[in-house]
Amino acid sequence: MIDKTVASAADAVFGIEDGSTVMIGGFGRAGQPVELIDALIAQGAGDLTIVSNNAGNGDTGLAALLARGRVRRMICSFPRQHDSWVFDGLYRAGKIELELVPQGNLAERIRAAGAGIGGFFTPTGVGTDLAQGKEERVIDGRRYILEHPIAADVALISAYRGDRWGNLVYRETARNFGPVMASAATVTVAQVDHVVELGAIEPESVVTPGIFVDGVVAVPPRRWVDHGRFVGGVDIDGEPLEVTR
Amino acid sequence: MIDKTVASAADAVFGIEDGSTVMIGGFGRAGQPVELIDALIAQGAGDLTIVSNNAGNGDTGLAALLARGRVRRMICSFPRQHDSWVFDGLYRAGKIELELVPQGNLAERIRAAGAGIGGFFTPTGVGTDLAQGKEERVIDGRRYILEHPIAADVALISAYRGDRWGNLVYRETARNFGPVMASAATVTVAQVDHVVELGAIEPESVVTPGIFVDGVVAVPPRRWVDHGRFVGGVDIDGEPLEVTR
Amino acid sequence: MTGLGRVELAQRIARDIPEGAYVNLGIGAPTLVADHLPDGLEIILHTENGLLGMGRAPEPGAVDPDLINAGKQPVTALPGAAYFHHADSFGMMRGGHLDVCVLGAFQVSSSGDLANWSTGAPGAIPAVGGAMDLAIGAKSVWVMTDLLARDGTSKLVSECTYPLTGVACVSRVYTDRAVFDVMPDGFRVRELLGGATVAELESLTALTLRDRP
Amino acid sequence: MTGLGRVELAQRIARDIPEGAYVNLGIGAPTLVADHLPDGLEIILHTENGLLGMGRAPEPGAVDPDLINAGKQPVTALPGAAYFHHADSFGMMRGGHLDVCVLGAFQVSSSGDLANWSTGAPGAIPAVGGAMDLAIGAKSVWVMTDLLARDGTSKLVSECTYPLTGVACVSRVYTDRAVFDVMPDGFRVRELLGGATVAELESLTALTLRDRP
Repeated sequence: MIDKTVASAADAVFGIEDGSTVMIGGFGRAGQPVELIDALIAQGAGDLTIVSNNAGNGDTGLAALLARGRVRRMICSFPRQHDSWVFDGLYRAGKIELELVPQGNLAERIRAAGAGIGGFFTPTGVGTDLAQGKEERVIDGRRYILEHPIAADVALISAYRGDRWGNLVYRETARNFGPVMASAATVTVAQVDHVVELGAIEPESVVTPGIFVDGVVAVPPRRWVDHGRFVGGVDIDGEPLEVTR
Repeated sequence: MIDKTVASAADAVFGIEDGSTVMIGGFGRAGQPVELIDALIAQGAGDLTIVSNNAGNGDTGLAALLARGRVRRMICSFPRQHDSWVFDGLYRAGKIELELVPQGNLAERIRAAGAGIGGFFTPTGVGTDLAQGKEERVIDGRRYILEHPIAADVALISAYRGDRWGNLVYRETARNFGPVMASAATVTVAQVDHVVELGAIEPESVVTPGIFVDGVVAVPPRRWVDHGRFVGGVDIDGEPLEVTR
Repeated sequence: MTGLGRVELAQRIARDIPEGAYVNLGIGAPTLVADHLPDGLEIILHTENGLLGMGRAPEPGAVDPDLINAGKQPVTALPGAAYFHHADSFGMMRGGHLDVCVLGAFQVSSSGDLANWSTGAPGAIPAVGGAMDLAIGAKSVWVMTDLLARDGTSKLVSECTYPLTGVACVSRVYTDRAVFDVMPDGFRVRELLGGATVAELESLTALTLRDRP
Repeated sequence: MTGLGRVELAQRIARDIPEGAYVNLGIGAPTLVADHLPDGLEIILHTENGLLGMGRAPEPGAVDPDLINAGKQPVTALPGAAYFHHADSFGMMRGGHLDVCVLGAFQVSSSGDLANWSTGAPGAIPAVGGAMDLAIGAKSVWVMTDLLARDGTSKLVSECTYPLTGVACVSRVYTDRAVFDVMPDGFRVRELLGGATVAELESLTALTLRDRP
């Protein structure tokens, strides 16, 4: 029997090595696999390259990983958010490298890695500073630059439901980078709100087929807080969230 | 109010002009938009370039369009099937041009057109006759060839359910080329088994968002026959299909 | 002459969006346009983080942490909405499927170049997000901005001095003083707002402006 | 020496597929492997036309026209199955996510080149389908074939004379007489079948074969 469920987030991130490239799903807080990141922090791997749209919010999740000095390099599109003070400090102090990639090129480069594409011509970024050093070509009268795939050793993502074959569905805009990251990493681990029976996810509605997923970890019901302050919200079953602090 | 539903297949194909490039969904008979093709035959446009995985089955659908001499050029991956005698005859008689594309490159080239990618490096076909004349490049030690997008004036596809915004879901392996073709054509028309109320398709499960769709036509319940012979099957509601001939 | 306020400008832009349009409102000020779309018209909003059919902000008690817009603010989804992943979402943009996107700007050049992602200031944290994808992605790229920056300089320029977001991509600029079309030979005044005159605009921008046809 | 029959060969191949493997069986003879996978082991079958978790052929009364395999034969879907579109399906292949694919062959060269899509005969209708994608797409590309073509010539060759499907892509060849691994220095006999000897195989193929280690 195939069983990709993993007992704990700690077990799921056990094998991540120093120097790894780790993709972390999420757009802001939506879809950020906080429990897996916490487990990675506890696990201790360092000298990491992190691929994620943002560079952490507040002092938790990815920001906490950054604060521990575990990250050598960030590949992301938007590290500057109102609550990204951890990254800001490291960057200004010269303690972290940054590869800035337009968001759509980031998503497409990750998809390319997952789909075996060696490179692609994109119109995004043409004529800008972010095209410096990149090959440019005019195709059918339009200017494009050549971008290359971004692959990873590990992807840590967050989904809504998963089964023991690793099939995943997401919830609303928390889907974001999860599906492409799952396809682009040697090992993909998904934290999910619910592990369900095989067959409970409608085959027509599977978003990430299990072929892309190596581990599925159930995590406790989520809370939505901002710097420790409850900012509203309902949980995945529609119940109001409790104030946690 | 946005209403993309169209009263008839004839109305849906009304504007197709001589010389157009028309994508036709389907893999074999699954997902082939037979009623739209019939309407195209009746409509009369000729000198067409057809993009479709196969080159018609039996004497109906795409095969009937070919038989009428309406197609100048086929772009497909697999024109040779046991029941593709119409294409066979035209090809051997030199009456139709063929661009043969490996199936995955075909799908990816169509996707590229829909996603604004100017070209991409693929490992499929490297070192084969189908790579002749194509740019080759070694990237990270692997050989790739450069492929370019395939766009169309019109895509004719078949889906299961559609709503008035053009959102579509498909059924099983009849999904095949529908979603990528919908994205790659100036005008996309989908025939559907059922038009449903807006909101009846779960937003998490939409496969083709309405942004890619211009017309939705309801067609009568389908039959599954092979050269006029009933070969089994159930309809979309699980009822046994009647013998139609 | 008194310029239009942000809300009035958002209302003005909203009037130019036809029913059935697929529209992305970026982040920041342009998102105000959503609140002024005409009632009863169906206009479908796209947000880069994977949603078509975005609705208004939720009631305070109904905030859903998984349902946000590009600015990471809570939103809702309309009946007929669809979710998709990031590669699909940006494929929609890059593939030219959006009818309109509305963006902010530091500068717009007379050839339609846009600068809106970086002031190039040393020490600033660079961040681009979806700006470059949006700039090249929609059929019509509109800019919503004050005509003048806080230091009084014109945001309409002959050539951008800030780092570019996209080249020759802007087709129209909605400012507090006037609406401009970007034509092959430069800016053309489309509509005067708040009592401005073409002469005043030329004085403020130091540009030669074509007037309405 | 008597070669294995098709069914026995399919059984032999099926024994080498481990539980949990993602496997594509192409079209034609390799699809027989599906019928001989060990009961009780979960092996997930991929079909290029958009399905993971393909099951066996349906009962005659339960044929579903929308649910077919790459050979356009009716199939079923298992609990845990997933449907996806063609670009995603071939992304799975090209991206190296399939563990094994099993293909037929006209010829396999000692460097692992595969020829299985065209005999190059004048007047034949060219058709490639997913053959080239599969050839380069799986972690392990296995070939299932008779050792000899109908005209008695060897399908194992030093260099393919038929048009190539893929270059240096085959890792193992299951024939009716023996199983061969494709090594950096050519074919190595992995297992003799049906009473064959290495000397006989060398005679039939006109190749120098490395024996089992």
